[in-house]
Amino acid sequence: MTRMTRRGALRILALTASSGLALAAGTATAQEDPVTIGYAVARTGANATGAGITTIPNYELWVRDVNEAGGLTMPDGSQRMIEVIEYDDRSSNEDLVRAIERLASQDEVDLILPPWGTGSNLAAAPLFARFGYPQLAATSVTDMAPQFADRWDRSFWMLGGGHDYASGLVDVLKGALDAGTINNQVAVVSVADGFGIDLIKAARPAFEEAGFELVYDETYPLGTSDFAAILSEAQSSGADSFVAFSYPPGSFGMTKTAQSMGYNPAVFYVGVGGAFPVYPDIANGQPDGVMAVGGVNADSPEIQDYFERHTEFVGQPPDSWASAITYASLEMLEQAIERVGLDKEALSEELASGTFDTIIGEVQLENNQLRDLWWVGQWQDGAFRAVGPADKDGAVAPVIPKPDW
Amino acid sequence: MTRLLLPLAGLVVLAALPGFVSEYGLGLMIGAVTYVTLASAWALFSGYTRYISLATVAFYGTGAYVVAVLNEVLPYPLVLLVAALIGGAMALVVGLSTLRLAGVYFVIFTFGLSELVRQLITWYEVNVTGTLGRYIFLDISARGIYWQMLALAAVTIGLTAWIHRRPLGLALRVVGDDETVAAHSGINLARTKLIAFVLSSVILTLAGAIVSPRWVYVEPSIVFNPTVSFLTVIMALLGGANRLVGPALGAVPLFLTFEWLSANFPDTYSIFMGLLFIGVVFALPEGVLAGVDRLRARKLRAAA
Amino acid sequence: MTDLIVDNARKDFGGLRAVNDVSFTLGSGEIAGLLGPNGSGKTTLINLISGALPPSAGRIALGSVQLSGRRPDLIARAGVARTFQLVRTLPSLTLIENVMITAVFGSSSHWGSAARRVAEEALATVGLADRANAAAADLTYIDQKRLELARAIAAEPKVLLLDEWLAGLNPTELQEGIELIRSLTRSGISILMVEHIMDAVRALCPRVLVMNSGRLIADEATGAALSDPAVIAAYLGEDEDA
Amino acid sequence: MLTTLILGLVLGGTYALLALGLTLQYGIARIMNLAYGELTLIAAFVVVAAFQAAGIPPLAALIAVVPAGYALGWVLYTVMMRPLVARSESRGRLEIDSILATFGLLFLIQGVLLVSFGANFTSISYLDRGVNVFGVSVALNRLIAFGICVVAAGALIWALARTRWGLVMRAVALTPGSAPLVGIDVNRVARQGFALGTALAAAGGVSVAMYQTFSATGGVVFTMKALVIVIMGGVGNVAGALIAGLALGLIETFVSTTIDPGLTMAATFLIFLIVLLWRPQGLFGRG
Repeated sequence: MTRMTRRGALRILALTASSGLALAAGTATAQEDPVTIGYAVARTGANATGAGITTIPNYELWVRDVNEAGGLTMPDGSQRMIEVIEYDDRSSNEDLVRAIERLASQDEVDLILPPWGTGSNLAAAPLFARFGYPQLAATSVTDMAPQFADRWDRSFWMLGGGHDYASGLVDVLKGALDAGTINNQVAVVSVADGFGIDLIKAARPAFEEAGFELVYDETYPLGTSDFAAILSEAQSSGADSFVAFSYPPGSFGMTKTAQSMGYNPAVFYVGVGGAFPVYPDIANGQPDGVMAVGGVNADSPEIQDYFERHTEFVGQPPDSWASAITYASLEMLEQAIERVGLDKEALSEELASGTFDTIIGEVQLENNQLRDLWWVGQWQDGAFRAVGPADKDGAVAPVIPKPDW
Repeated sequence: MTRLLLPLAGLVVLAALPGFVSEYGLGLMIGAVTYVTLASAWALFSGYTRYISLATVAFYGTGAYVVAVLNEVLPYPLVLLVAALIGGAMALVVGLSTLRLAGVYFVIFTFGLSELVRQLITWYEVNVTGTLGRYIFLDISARGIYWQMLALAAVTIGLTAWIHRRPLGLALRVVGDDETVAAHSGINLARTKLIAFVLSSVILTLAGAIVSPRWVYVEPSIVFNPTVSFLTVIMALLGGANRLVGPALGAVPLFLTFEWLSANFPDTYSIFMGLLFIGVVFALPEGVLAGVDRLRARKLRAAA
Repeated sequence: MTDLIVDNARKDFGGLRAVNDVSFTLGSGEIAGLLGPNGSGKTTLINLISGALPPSAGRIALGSVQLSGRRPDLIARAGVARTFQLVRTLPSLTLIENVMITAVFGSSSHWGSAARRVAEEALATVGLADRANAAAADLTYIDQKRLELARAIAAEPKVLLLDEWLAGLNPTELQEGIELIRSLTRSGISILMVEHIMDAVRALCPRVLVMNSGRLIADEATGAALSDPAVIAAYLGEDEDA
Repeated sequence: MLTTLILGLVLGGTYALLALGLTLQYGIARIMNLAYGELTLIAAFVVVAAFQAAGIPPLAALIAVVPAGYALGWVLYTVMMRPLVARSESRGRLEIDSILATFGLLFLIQGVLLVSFGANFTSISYLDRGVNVFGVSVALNRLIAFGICVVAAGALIWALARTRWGLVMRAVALTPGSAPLVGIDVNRVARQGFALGTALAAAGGVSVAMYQTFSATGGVVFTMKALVIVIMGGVGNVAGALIAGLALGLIETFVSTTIDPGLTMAATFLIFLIVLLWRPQGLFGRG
């Protein structure tokens, strides 16, 4: 489907739905213009995989959900349909910058949704600031979020920093170490990319402080497709815990290689991709015990309902990390609009100070950041469940050692 | 005199345009002028010598990365100077080691050069500095970037025109036709190719440095985007790489076409680019300008 | 003063010795033929002198200037110009540009109008003056040969190496060509010409060097050489059309 | 150390298989094919699709994919490369033209793959249980991939060295100019060489599909490695490509385990550069 036909279809949808509504609610609403929402996300290039799993499906799902319910509710109670304008940033920051300029100054959209990824969100941040749009960066992991929130006061950072995830993991492993289920040796590999480096930098001191010893600590380049050498080194290192701060191709590749080698450490942790819905397939139907970044409260009815809607709309369940956060950020936007309307300044203030009811529970931002997040999850009984922070409502106890493949 | 006046007047008009367009219009103009610069700088070396370089982004990305590393340490003009020096030094090393070889080895080497540079920078950052991902918080407006890039484009085309009328230009054309004849006519092959390659690379590096403040966040995997190299080649070839304004004439329409495609047919973008490449090689091996010339010549002959 | 001195020049290709310790001296303003059957090493010797190939051993010099071991462009600048067995013109350049390059990059390093003048004179010498701005790609074979010679002349060389420059010409063109070369010797250029056309050698060269299997087997007056039994034996070993 | 050796050899097997096809295309058909890795990927995606949709095991798919690769190569040469060969007077011109044309082909195939299979990383689980080789656990699919390489390379080396067909191939590779003098149809031989090279690319794709994770945009890496191996082994030199391919696999694994996994590409390039500067004709000379 091309963008043109999708836009056309949405417009038709908007018209029919709002005329149906007019019958029920009276006369004024039928005349309302739709709210235009634009976004530039990677359809092609290196970021397309991540955007295709986490960002685009949730944007489309949310737009459908809102329009099916009659549109966005305005403070005066009227409803306006959403019309979407979408561009491909081709995974290039130059194209992204231009696309946002186009959305803001050419298409003059009412709201802009952020792109996928840490780097893209940073490239977009000055433009959101210049044009005054609030930016709900739901797929951006950065330890510098507090500084960015200061610099651009309408930017909101929803996914924590590398430091959070690293210390969250160390906390979980520390529990196992104290319980005597694992030794104090850890083999860790990290992808040579902003994400991997942030995590490993934070993890090294955290591990040491908790009494662990990093017996194997290597970085591998983005694009590595063969992990046999790395995993055999990790296996012979004697560590009970294997930790990979990896991206999806690496997470998948290492899982498969570990299975074929019969490498069964007590803790097997992978980075991004471990919480993807395809992971159980990648792991040959044996994902149980594998830990990864993220997690959801799998027992919460709101999350279960969200998973069902997502599966029905997209054809597969969402990933269990940033997808729910992305959807929740859109719910925040929706509720903020209902309270203060489309004025960008009022909207930003409401997002910063208000309390919102979302699929991940009640949300209130602290200093423009979402801090109430899951740092570690684990596959248990075929579902990816949050295990850390252990004191957060909905956390389950980690299974260590991991059952053999 | 008019030969100089017309381009100057055009330049003034182009420089004044940002006052009359939207932000997006300005963004488009920055993109177009950037590719004009890249394609022209590429052609400065590859157009005449026919040594096809697939490494544009190795230099372009290096320029951006230098700014990312130094933007908080040095004043901006000095950062640009350092970027130019680093780009030149890199070109010198690459040129000295590969330009003595047959053209095909040069192509293969440049084919992987940006990937190599990306890995080396990544490795260095990971193992030595321990930071990956850098920020560019420079207070340079989109207009400022546009004017700088426009100036660089003008300098590039002007430099090409000047070189064309100097012994170096003649030497480059001879090298492109027949290196053996060139050598036996007294042309120092290595030096001729090296000078042109370094000049071209310095401009490519500067282009990356100038445009980088628009990206804010820079990471090796972001700045070394191979598509930039490929687009540059196809733009220069389409217009005619051995003509002065050929690369510019190829760059502007292609850039706008790709912009339109990415907005409307993001999925088929790469198919279109491939077909265009093949089409140019088969139908217009010397570029559109030469094709127009041929057509005109045929008409003249038919008329006579 | 500017004799071309070849002293025990040798070239090995793997196990094959293509030029085997060849020595001779070509005096200033002298013209000599370089004869020998195919594969006897004539073109290789030309390549050694012009620097296309580095000699494996021996020394080549122009007067006091050492040539052997230097790059071809430096040898060209020292005053050695050459043509090629298979004619090589530059198709994307005009005639005048084709010729100008040696004036610009050769020993005299002209530029601008000076280079143009030298090139125009050279084109006039070979009879191509009226087509100076045509594209070289459109020339006939004989005109390409002329152009190549003009390029060599415009270098204002001390030594000119001609590799079968007269081959492939018809009788009229051959006569013109012989006159052309003769006019060059009058201007004081030393010429070493590889040639199979014996009439031309007799007409132009008082002296010939004869090679066989990489060796110089004769270096004598043309009349004597053509009746030298060793030379005849070398040629008879070849096919008729050699 | 033994682990490094075995893993390196197995990885090198796939590299060698990829390089064999490229060296045939460049050595015999004189086409520098930058879309080579994409041809490999077509085969890999087809194998994965067949496995996922119809449960056809990759080894069975091999029987269909390799001849299909030959046919595709035949068509590509006839439609696309032959006109370029016909119009180019010099080898240099053909090289540049073929580089640019196949560069376009690269994008074309990549685009088609993206549209048909998406941008996701793809992999399948097929025979990935470990097998003990001299005390080192190696996945069975890797061993099979290595086996495919050994069989294909062995057959090719034998055919080139011992058959009349091989003699003709070698004659064209060495002296394309004089081959017609002895009654060889250079065009036909070049087309065969190109098609055979594509068939080998397809075989390489099958072995990639069996044990690697790949995506539609990853073909360039295969091309790059194959190119380096071809230059190392000597253009058109089949035995050279085999040895150089295995050597590159060993070197990469060695660098990855003992120096730094982040420097494998740099090591590849360093070797490439050293070979170019030291022996441009390749370590083992032209085929």
